[in-house]
Amino acid sequence: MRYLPLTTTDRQEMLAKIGVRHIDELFKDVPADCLNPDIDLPRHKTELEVERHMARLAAKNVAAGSVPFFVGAGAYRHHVPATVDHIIQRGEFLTAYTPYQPEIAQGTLQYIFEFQTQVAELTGMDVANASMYDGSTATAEAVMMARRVTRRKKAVLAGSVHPHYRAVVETTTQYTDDEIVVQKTLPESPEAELKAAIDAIDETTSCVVFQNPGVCGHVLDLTPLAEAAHANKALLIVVVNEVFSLGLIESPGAMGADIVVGEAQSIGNGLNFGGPYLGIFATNQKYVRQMPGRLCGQTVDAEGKRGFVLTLSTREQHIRREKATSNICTNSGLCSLAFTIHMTLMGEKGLRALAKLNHKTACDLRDALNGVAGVEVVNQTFFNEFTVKLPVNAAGLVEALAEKGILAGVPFSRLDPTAGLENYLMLAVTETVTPDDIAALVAALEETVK
Amino acid sequence: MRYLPLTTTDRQEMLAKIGVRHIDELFKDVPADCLNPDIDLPRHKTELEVERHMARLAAKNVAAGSVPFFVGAGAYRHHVPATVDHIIQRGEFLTAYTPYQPEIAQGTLQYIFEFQTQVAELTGMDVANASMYDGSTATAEAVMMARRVTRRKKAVLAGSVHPHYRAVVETTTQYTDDEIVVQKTLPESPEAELKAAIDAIDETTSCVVFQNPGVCGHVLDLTPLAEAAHANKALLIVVVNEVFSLGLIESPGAMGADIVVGEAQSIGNGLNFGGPYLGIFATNQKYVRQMPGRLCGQTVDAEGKRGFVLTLSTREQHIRREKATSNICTNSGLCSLAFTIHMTLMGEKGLRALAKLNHKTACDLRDALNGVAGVEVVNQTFFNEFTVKLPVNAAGLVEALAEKGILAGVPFSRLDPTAGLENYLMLAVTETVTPDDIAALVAALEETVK
Amino acid sequence: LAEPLIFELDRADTTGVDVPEVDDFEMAIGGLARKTSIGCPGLPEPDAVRHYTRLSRLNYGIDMGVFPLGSCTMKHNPRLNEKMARLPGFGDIHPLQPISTVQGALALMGELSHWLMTITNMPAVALSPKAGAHGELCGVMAIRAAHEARGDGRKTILCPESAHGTNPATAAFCGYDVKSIPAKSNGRVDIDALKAALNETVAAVMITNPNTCGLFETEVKEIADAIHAAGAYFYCDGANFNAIMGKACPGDLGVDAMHFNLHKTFSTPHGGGGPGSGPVVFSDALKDFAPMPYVVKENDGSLNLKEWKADSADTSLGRLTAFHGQMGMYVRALTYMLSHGGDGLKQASEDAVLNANYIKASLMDVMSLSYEGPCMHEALFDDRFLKDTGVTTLDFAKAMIDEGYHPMTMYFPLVVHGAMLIEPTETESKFNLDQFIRSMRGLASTAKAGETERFEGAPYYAPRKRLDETQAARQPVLRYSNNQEA
Amino acid sequence: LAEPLIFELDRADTTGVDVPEVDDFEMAIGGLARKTSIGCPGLPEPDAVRHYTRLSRLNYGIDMGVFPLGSCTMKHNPRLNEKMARLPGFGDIHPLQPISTVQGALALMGELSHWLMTITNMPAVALSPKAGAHGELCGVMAIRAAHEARGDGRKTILCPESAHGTNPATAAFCGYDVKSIPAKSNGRVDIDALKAALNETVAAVMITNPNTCGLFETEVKEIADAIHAAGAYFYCDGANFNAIMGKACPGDLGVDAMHFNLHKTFSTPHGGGGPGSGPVVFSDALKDFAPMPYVVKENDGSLNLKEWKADSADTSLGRLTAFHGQMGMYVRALTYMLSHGGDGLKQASEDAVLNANYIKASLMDVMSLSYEGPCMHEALFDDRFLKDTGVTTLDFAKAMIDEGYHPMTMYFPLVVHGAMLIEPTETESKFNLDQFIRSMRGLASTAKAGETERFEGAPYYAPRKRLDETQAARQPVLRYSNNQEA
Repeated sequence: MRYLPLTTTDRQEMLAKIGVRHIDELFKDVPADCLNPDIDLPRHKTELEVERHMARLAAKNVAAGSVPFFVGAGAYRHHVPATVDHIIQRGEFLTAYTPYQPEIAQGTLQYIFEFQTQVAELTGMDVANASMYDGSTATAEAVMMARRVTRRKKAVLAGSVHPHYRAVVETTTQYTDDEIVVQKTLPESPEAELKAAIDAIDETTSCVVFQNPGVCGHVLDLTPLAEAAHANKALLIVVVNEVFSLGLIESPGAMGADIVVGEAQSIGNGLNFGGPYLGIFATNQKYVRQMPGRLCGQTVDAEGKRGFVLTLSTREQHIRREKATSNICTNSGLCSLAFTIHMTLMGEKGLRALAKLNHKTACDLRDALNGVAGVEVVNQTFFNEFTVKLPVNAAGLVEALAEKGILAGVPFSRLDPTAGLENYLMLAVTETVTPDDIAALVAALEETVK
Repeated sequence: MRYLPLTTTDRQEMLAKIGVRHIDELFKDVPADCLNPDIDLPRHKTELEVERHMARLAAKNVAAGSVPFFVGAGAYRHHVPATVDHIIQRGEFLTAYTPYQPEIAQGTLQYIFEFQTQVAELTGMDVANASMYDGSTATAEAVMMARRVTRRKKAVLAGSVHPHYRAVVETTTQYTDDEIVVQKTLPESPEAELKAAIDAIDETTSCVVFQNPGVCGHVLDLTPLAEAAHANKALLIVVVNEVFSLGLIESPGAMGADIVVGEAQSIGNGLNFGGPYLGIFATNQKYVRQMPGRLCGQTVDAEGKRGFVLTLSTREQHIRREKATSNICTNSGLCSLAFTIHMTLMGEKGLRALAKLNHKTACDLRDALNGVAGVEVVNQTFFNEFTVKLPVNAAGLVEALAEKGILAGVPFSRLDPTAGLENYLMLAVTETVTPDDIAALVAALEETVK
Repeated sequence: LAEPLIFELDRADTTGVDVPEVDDFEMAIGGLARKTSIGCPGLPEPDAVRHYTRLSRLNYGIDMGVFPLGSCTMKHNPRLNEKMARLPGFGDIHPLQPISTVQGALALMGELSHWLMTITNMPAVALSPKAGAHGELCGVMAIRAAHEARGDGRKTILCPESAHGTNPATAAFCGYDVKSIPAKSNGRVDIDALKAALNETVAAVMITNPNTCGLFETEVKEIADAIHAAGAYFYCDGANFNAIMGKACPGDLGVDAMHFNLHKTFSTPHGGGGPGSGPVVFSDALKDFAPMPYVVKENDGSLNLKEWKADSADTSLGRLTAFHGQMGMYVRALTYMLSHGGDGLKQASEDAVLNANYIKASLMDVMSLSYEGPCMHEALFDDRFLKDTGVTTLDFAKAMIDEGYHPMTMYFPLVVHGAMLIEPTETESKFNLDQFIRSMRGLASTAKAGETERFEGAPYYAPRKRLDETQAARQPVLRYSNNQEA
Repeated sequence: LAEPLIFELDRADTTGVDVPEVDDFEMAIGGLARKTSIGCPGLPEPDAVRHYTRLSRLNYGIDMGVFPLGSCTMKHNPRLNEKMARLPGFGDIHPLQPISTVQGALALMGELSHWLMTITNMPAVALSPKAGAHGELCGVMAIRAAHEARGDGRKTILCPESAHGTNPATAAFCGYDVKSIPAKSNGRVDIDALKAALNETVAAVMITNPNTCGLFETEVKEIADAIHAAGAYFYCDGANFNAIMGKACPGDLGVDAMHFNLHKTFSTPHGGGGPGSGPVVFSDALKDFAPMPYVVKENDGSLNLKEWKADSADTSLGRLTAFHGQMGMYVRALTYMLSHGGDGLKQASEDAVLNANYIKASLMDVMSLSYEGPCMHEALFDDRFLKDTGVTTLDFAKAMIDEGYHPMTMYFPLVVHGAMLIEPTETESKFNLDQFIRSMRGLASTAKAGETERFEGAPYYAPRKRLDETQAARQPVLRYSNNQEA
């Protein structure tokens, strides 16, 4: 076995040193009738055989890059510079542990500090943590944090919030004190979604959660919502699950958000069939000690040199145990490294330019779809994704187009089959979508939508 | 431009510091009528655009791994562990220069020392250099070294030597004092090739060059050839261009070689359409100072710690200029690193096992081809490659099989169209060839060879 | 040389990416163009590569040396795993693509599930939890869902003193009171105390086995029987599963739910703090409460994902994450399992245990062993051997850095004083272990000889001297801002 | 800690690869099974990864900092190049596959050729030379072939004193006598001396332009005219082409042959000493003598390789390497060129020259500049400023290591005493240059202040102190053997 360095001789010598004759003497605490069970699993394989096996499985999937591709709804296929993947594979980053020994983990700690700063700047907030599992779990954590801050229980989840995120919030809080009010998604009436959220806020509300751009792609000014929340001493939680939008659209912080959470996979990370992804979590200074997750802070070493450490760990489970802020233990370290490298390559200048190109491509797609009979673009506003209403069931159409080698987007019913929105389809683009891709989609739609 | 850090402001400040107003003032030594010519080349492209362009070109080639593959004749498709490619891409190896500053190049120098040892051990020789461009240029250098050692001019190139190598030797020595005698390849008579080589040695011979396994795959005992050479005070140069064979077949050193050269691409390196490859060069201690190429030697630092440096550079052109041993300046550093990592993973045990598997697969292929009417395996001995005689032109057959998605081997006429050996085809296998691949080849041959 | 922060490089106006020029056009963003600045500098590619390459060189990883971090299983991370995870058919597929276009991905999830169920002898597995703690949450939620489905409102969970902090945190998160069970002098759960605490208000017992002292819970079957007899469930923290792969099945030991850490046991990289992956196996009693989504086989043989509750009778605990979990880690873990095979996994556990016992046997005369008898894959020492030397466990650990090693786990588990938990894993050779043992013996004798200087200021040979954690926490500086001094 | 050699790890009986078992079978190797041992240890993968990772950390590369190695153009190596070279359609194709299955590869070679010919304004290019020196060999062979085709037996090649050592070595290799041409006090070729030396025995003049003093040969066109008037050819060493991309075409300057170093000018990695790649462009006068193979377009539009002489009238100089040259480097170089575009290549040269002149302007008051006037992409200093300090050029260079830099090129070119040739390249930012300048100024003033300690023992902060090269050469130890002491 190529990963097991001990030889038979080594094992014998070591057993002798230990003073036992057989390895199973070291397992004598295992109940005898449970030791060495019969387990029916294949024997070890060569690297070549494993590669073949995995390649066969991989070949049964349609890689996004191999077809015209318009799938989004919370995960986006952006171009990631080759540099990013190169650096995150350096053994010093890849095979390091959580930086609990800061003297030999300054690499990890400094990039986390840079990451926290980048996320705070992007979202327009004071501070950010070292990352969360993903956008959906970050949203659930934000709701619970709002309860701790406000000492109120009722959280309003607007219709603009991704249905999967709503489901995760509901699941995660089902045994906590939180009460979750879920509002209806209205693909054609974003203003009504906003109004419903405003109307639901009262003096028992801990927070209102609004996604922007919304799940159907609408972009709204959330200032009125922030005002309504703050008037009731509730918090506004803004969800962003396409972080590229922050390069074009005003930041949630500037609109009055108290907590910004979201999915930052878009920057630096691939699609990976849904994970690992990168949750972000940002808030304002006054709430820092209620924030879940790891935090890196600046300090000095014994010689006065600047250095970084994990800090405020008194909030965390390994210190506080049952009194911890959250049970979260890990962050998405390597994904946040990919983010910070990609973001460092782009900078404000590159991100703004790419965000503009994304939006332009989406406008081109909208214009092209407006020419297809039966397809109605419902959005007045959007970033790089919008919703169309179809005369047919969207899921069936997507399946039909997949057979033609086009991945045409996400039917709303895939996110929530119970919403009665079967004829709505969300289409996303990024800088990777070409005019040829759009033309292929239009042609296929014209054939299929009759 | 993502690779150019200077901004317009930087440039202005720097010009001011220099004391000129325009960049072209720094180019004032260029004849005015030649400065800033019109050059019709496309403008810069984004990373995404470049990737698309290159991917389109790549897609016009048939990757070896995507089809049943039997092509060899000097380059072999072995499985290279993922670890190898990971490590050679570490910036400290990839972006380093030739280790002329040994204090900050011990990484490169130590692996070269390990490489030199591995090559010496494999070939059965005393010492090896830090690598050459490839097997063919190493062969030419060996011939010239034999002239320096023996002060004789006549080199005999046996029929077993790869025709491309013979061509490179002839080209390289056309303006030197060497006289090259090229012998005829006899696919069906390896013993006659050997005898012709022995017979050609006389007291004017500097060296006899023999490839083993020969270009047609035959494996011979070279002891009689060594004896004949040494009896005439000539050197025996053995060419090995499938280094995996050294895991199964007795080493050239043990058969009496004075110089062993060859192509070591097989270990650690991909096919790469022929380059970069890895020339090896090994000889015995007494000839060390006549050896071309870089050498790494062990020494100590000012504190007495072991360290490594490039040494014996008084043979080289940057010191000796027109009196240098060779005009060779570079070696194949990164390819030799890939070799040494792969070899370190295999070790004697792994290489022997893989070599055995290669030979077994070749025996399986031979057995399968023996069942195809019209196809005649001519080899009695071989390692992982042998020659078949066909009733038709081999080049045409290969082209026909390529259309069926099978890359069936190398027609001898591809190596030398003048040899009159159009009906001979060389087929190679490695551990990557499966029984299914062999069955597909047999089926296609049965259809095609009528 | 100190590496500056990216924000200190005066690069606000540059970028390291090229973007095609976009002419102005009529935007459809409702007049909400971003007016506030995005204070993120862009570094040209050469500078960015250097910055992160230099940062990386301030880190220590498994690739650099022995990383004997008890309870964390820092084993070799094969590069083949990384290569496979990057195949476009895995890395470049979207979680919401049509199911017909991701059949290979679902098949992979099915294969991984098969391996995990088989090696534990458990009938069900939930892949989607994103990390170990998330897996615990999943397991305890399933337990609560199971009780509630019976209308049983049990309110207490029992945990041993030696438990990982996440165990009580998770129990509390699910609305349970946490009650601590003491350990016996042999480092195991006090089964009498446990039995005494078990009653009809106890929902579950959370036990780590092998436990955090590196010991197998000898009486685990009796414990399981007692738990079940009380109508409670047995949650097993699988953080230490690396000791028993192929040697013992949790399913045979009476476990109802157990999470894996794919990044501990199955060689996916820790990545400096994630991403992890925490699948959970369930017993028959709990399997109907597993979270969605999961892979199901349709009648036509195709694979599908169950993403929503079928009806109101569906007892699934719900959705724990937006998509299907850590696919990238599934690929790596399955690659690892296929590489090892059933035989290799068993050998890995044996070697992990052998290595730990070898270290224990080689150090027990100079360090103070906490418990007698064979250990599993980690050896627990405490600080009695440092008594009166003036050297603390922390000092000792930092001195290990100067020897070229990552420190072992310190001050955990809490049940012994000044704990030092050493887990070599099976991927260390005897050569490496012998070197490590020599270093540790040298340090121990230096400490006993009163040469405290080597410890107090340690590490001496690291990118930084000891860092002031108190200052960091008292006045937190959590981000760069222009007006701070560098 | 010293990293042991793999041979010192006592691992002869292990392996880091898994191989399927092969039952015994009847072998067909004529009884020549290897009986002698293969003294190569096999390391299990975890140990192998660590060994090479640790070795890498003893190295300095461009990714770590400024690498101002004059005459070697150590510019940023983009990772995109590496990624493209690894596409299976490039990395996994065999040189002898049927031509119909490698049309994309031939098209790539055609595109690269187009870029190289266009940016030089030369009508032909040979891609196959494996490195710069191999390219020189190709160029000088073509020159000799051209003379011989006319029956002209010229026997002399002229080189300036400042030439790279490979120039005279190559000329001698092709059977020429080498005659050296002196330099003028302004660092250029003495054109009068050149003209005096030119006669009907001179086959060619080899000149590096920009030359190895970092200066453009102002009178290059007059030189070319004189060469051609004498019936000789003008070989230009293109090692310094990075200074003039898009700014001047060798074809316009009268050059007959010039090699590129793809690993200097076009960003393919140096890799610690290769592989390089040295394509050669030719003038009309020489193009019929170019080596094989080369890409030709068939009448049906498909691409083909000309691999053998068509007939006895074919004047090609022959085959220089077994296959088609350094395909892997072609991919990287073309990727780089497409990324930059014609505009970016020109900008790169301008920035390279700007950076060098900025260093020159910033250091000329504290170091001794060898020649007045603007330099091209590298600035040449000599050791006059160190006179009477007791510090040598070598000491100064080694002290740069302690400042975090790779030393510049030393003692080359030979035309000045104690040469220090500094080439920053265009991929250094002003920020980096300013830091570098501060360091260099600090070192210069320290040297002048007589603080020799900082220099004599330098480097202090490197993996090794200064190494004894004399011992290495006197009793060469070129390989490990069991009986040597470690």
